Amino acid sequence: MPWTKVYTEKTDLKDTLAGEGLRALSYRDALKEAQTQLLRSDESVFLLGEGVDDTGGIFGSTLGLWKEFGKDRVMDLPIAENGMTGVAIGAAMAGMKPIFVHMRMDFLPMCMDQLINHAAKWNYMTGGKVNVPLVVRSIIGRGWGSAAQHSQALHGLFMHIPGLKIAMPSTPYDAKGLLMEAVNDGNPVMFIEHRWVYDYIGYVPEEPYTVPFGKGIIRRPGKDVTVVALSVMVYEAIKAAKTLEAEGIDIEVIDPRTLNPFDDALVIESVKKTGRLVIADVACKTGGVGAEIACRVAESAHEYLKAPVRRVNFPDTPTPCSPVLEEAYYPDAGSIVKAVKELIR
Amino acid sequence: MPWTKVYTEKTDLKDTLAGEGLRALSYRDALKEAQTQLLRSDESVFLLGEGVDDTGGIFGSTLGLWKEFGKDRVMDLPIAENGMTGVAIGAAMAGMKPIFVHMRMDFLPMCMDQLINHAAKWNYMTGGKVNVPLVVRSIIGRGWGSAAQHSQALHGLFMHIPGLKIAMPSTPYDAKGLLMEAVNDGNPVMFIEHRWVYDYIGYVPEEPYTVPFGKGIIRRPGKDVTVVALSVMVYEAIKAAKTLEAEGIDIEVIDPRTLNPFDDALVIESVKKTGRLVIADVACKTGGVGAEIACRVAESAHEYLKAPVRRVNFPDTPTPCSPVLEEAYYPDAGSIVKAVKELIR
Amino acid sequence: MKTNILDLEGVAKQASPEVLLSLMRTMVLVRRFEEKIIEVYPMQDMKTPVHLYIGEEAIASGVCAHLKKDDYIFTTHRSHGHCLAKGTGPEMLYAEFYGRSTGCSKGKGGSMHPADPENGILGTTAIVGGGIPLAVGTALASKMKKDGKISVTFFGDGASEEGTFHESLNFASMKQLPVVFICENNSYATTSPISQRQPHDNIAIRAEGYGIPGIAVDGNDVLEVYKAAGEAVQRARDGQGPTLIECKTYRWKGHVGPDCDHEKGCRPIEDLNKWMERCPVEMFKNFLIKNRFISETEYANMLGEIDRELDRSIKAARQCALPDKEELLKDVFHEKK
Amino acid sequence: MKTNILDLEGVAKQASPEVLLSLMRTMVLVRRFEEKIIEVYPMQDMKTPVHLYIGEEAIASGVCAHLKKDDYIFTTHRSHGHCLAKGTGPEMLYAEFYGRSTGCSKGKGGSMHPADPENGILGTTAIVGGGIPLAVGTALASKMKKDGKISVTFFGDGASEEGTFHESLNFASMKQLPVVFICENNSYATTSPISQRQPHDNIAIRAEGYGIPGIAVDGNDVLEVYKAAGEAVQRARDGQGPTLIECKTYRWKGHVGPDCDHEKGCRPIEDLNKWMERCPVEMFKNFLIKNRFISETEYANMLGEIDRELDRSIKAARQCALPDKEELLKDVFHEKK
Ligand SMILES: Cc1ncc(C[n+]2csc(CCOP(=O)(O)OP(=O)(O)O)c2C)c(N)n1
Ligand SMILES: Cc1ncc(C[n+]2csc(CCOP(=O)(O)OP(=O)(O)O)c2C)c(N)n1
Ligand SMILES: [Mg+2]
Ligand SMILES: [Mg+2]
Repeated sequence: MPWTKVYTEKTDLKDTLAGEGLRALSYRDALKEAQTQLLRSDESVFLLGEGVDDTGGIFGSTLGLWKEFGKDRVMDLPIAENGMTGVAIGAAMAGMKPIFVHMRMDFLPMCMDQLINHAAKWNYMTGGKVNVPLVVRSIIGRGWGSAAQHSQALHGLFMHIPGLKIAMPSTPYDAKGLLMEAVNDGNPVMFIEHRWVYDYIGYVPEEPYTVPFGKGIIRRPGKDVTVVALSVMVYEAIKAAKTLEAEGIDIEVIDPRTLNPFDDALVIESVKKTGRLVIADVACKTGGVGAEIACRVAESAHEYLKAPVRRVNFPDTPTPCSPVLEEAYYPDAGSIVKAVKELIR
Repeated sequence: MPWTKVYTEKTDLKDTLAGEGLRALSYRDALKEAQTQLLRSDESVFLLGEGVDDTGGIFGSTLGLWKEFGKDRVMDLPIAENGMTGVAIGAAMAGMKPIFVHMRMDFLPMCMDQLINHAAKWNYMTGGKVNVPLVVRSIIGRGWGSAAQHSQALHGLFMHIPGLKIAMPSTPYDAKGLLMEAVNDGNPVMFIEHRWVYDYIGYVPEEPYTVPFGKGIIRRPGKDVTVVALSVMVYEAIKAAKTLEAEGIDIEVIDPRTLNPFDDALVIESVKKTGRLVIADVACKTGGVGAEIACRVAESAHEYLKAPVRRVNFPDTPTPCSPVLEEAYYPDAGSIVKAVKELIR
Repeated sequence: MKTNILDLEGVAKQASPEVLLSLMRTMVLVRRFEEKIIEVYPMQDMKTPVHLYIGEEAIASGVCAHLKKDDYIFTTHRSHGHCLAKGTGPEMLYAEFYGRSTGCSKGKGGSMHPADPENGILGTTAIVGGGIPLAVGTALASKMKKDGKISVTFFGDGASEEGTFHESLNFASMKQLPVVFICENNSYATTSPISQRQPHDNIAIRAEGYGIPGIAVDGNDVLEVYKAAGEAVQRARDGQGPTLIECKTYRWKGHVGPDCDHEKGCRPIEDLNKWMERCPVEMFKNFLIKNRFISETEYANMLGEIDRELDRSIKAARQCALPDKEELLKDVFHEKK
Repeated sequence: MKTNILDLEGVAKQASPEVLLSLMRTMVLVRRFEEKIIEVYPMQDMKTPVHLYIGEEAIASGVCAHLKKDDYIFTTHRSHGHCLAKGTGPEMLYAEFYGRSTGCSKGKGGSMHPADPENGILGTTAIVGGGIPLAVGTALASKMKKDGKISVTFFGDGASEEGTFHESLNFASMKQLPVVFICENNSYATTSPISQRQPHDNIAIRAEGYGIPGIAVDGNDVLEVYKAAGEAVQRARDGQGPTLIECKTYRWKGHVGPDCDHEKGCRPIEDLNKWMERCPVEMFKNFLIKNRFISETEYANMLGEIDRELDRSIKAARQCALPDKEELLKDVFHEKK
């Protein structure tokens, strides 16, 4: 189905899709379209963030939106992440649906207090009386020697906090559908985008639609090894699948799409079939999402596991600047191929 | 050996130990003694934190220290966790060895930025030129209906951050020895104490000593199931062992003592022997330390695992206030017994 | 600090006799509400930390008298007085503190997290400084929705040290939001004196740096609070932006719990004695009696009535059902209806 | 804003001819250092984001002229000028930007994280507002150790919005620490104008709320900066506590990278033109020539010498070795020696 399909080449897909009579959009434009439609249809929605109204427009994903909706609804902010997150939470409690945008996830440690101690706990602490429909968009992904403070992916931290939902779209279709779902979910949602898929193109319907939370998707069926891939690693896994296919190894690529809720059943079913598990994440290894997924499998499908599990991650170091070190830091399709082969021998 | 021994009854141990000619001290006093000795022997050491000099003295662990060392070295602070952590980091870079004390771990989200983006990354970002010898003491543990914002245990988050060491002493002996090690480690160390063991008594030598990081310890040898227990759960596991013993089940209780570095070898060896693994933590389940430990075993000792792994944790909810809910929230020896039995049937 | 209640003339311009009596009523309600907790607390079945407001009643009373039911307030760990002054019924508060399912937060929040949306209390945070930006957020929502509501945030001198204080004032001033910042400066954060935390004991002057009015008032003089708050509320309603009011006051009990902490050497007993002489409830009562707004008998009747209501409330609250255990896993997330 | 360089008489009291020439030298060095980056950047082998300091040279130069080698400074993402002015050699900076193992942070930090402990630069954070408390921390250490050092933190107008600014000023004032806060107000944070972030364009007045001196100076007039910084540094050295200095200035290039951003419509080109007329380097050069501190020829010689040194440095830096891959896993933790 076109909305499940992952296109691994950035270019020329527009024509391919057009040939099939399908509307093609980049991930960036899918995000922008979702926000445009939300802003148009719901007065309580507004965007806020440092630079949402500027000439960069958050890597293009909010570009020019202020012209249609004004600077009150596409609101630039002081550099004061914790306070401003509190402001967004307060507004959300009072019935607004703010979308708070951070150009880099590295700035979220500034507002952990409002996210962890406030947004995440509010519905529970008030006995369900007051909910916080806040979406926090943040962008991860390798920069240009951006080094330790401008390249982090911290979604693993949020998975440990009850009360936060986490979406991690990999395709343009999901970017739009999950964002439209997130804004109307009624809960704080950490919405984590990857900069390196912003240019990727895929099928995106024009009309508004939602992608439900907690439903993962098999991006490529296979029988030998289950590869759970997050965000841009979905593309790397598809590439790895091609390489491995040539060697007769048939991997199943699962994209969980949301981390909380997490589609346990899909992963467990797959592992029951393949007996082998690799998790490919875009973050440091220890204490990350991969550990949680592996642990759930070890809890629920232990008897089906025919081999050790493998994680594909950044090493447990801060991000270096130097190009040679940066190159060594980031895993890719080759890393997945390597991990899979370790399980197959 | 007396320094590895866990005494599960709070009272009367003083006499027991005295009978054996051993010096007995509570966890609280062990912490205080460590700090006293550090303050006496090293001019660069100082304590700072909200209320370190007050009449409560951080549950007694810093009580009266200001009288000997003055309020410059036992320094009360404004309520400004992020800024003050930055101050401590700056002082550490300039050759001081600050011990920053938080009465509750719930306040750490306020200073995640300085901990994650600064302390953890500094040695790496400067190419090893400047290190940050900062110890952050924080206390976890059930309160008196303290609810969602005053009962959290967030050590799982820090495990995901390269550059932070994490110590989690369970006994008075380790409280002193690990703290003395932490202050001279030269790196940022998250030092996590549990309020419910403050009264526990154990053997503590008077002279200064250190407990090395990365060396776990078998608190009780056993052959049927490996139970990795953190902090106060060590005591619950020892209690569980007694119950299980009566039913002929022999568990091995491992206390890792530090989470980073983590003593993989000790856990792996144990699992190779027992084939079964339970992890008992004092925090919410998803994305926590238990997942990481289980995953490492699934990576390195998969073929020895005879049963699924089990985690004993808080449920994935914020902490409730009501006593009935609080009661249901916290796991104990019974929870460990239950988890172990699920693997043995 | 001056010790006189505002002169009668000023008062006449300020507040009608009805308002004066209602201020008195609120203050007595708050005082007696807390004193009942002190009575029952030793039974150890009110299992939640209580941060009592005794000695500071004039502030919540004087401020909330200007607020409509649907105006928003955000309070702190020291929340009881603000909730009562804003209209929350004592029974649902007591029930919350007893961890009952009929509590204002279904027993999940306890004393530090009351929620009463019907009276404009959208929940409460006990993270110091945490509630300041939340109030700015509801004020932003009101400005965007043009719903005419204003927001008030109460916080301590300690909270004014947190970065959120600065960030909130900056933003609220820039956007000219309908919010009033009430700093209750009782000179202590837990047992730490302000001299160990700030260069001077003068929080109101910070306002100038943000281009907004900042005033310090005698927080034990309900009419002074009432007057300053009235002006600030009016500015907010008129779209003229935020105001910072620092209310100088003192807490009589320990930071947390029903006991006095002076015995432990936390604070000089002389200070307590001095401030007790300036009891906000007594001072205002004397003023009302002296100026014949109320007679001793009327006052006694009012007190009796409040007491009976509180006795009934606390008893009823204690008899309410505890939550089912299944509640533990509920409310982590809001469910779409 | 006034456009005159301080009158000569004032200057004579302030600074010797040697100091004046050294200020000039630093400014030219910083300017030309950045211009070399603009030249090489299109080759795309300097793989790190560069935040150029062109237009703001007077600030780093005027402040650091008062500092000793072992006084501490903390800079930001826009770090080059401060490092050079404090004494860091251009070659180790360029090498760092090229990701070479000879770089000042062994190639691990890049342009945003220079470290040069020998010159009092203990590392650099690119988290906005992150460096402010760090400088307060080194100042605290100096006060505790009585080592006589002072600390200076440079940060932008944007950084003054972060909570850490407030928290740092409060603490530094209370403890009377030897630290100077230099706010480089270039009216923008990335492309966001200060009017979208603060109620007014006046950061210095915030100082009063903390009980410390706050002064605004023309950040393009090196002598005005020099004078204000001299007083602040003296106060710090004398144990009289911190000072906040706001330097009004303007950045010529885009927030990041070698290009000018006015074409993209980020900022009005008229503003740039106005500020370029007030080029700090040109203004000071003209002043020196007019008052015969330097001749045109001497200036040209100085420029030539600096240029040759920079050309040599950047070439040498580019030829240095890249780190070994094994370096990736090293330095996560400090190893005990
Ligand atoms: C961020 C944070 N840090 C520390 C605490 C612990 N704490 C609870 S109340 C309190 C003192 C607050 O003082 P103040 O703001 O003056 O309020 P008061 O209790 O005097 O009314 C502290 C430090 C907390 N709850 N939150
Ligand atoms: C905490 C944080 N938030 C956001 C950013 C992204 N960012 C980098 S520089 C910058 C603008 C800083 O403006 P200012 O402090 O005025 O310094 P200038 O660049 O003008 O010198 C921003 C928002 C960041 N690095 N850190
Ligand atoms: Mg106070
Ligand atoms: Mg700026």
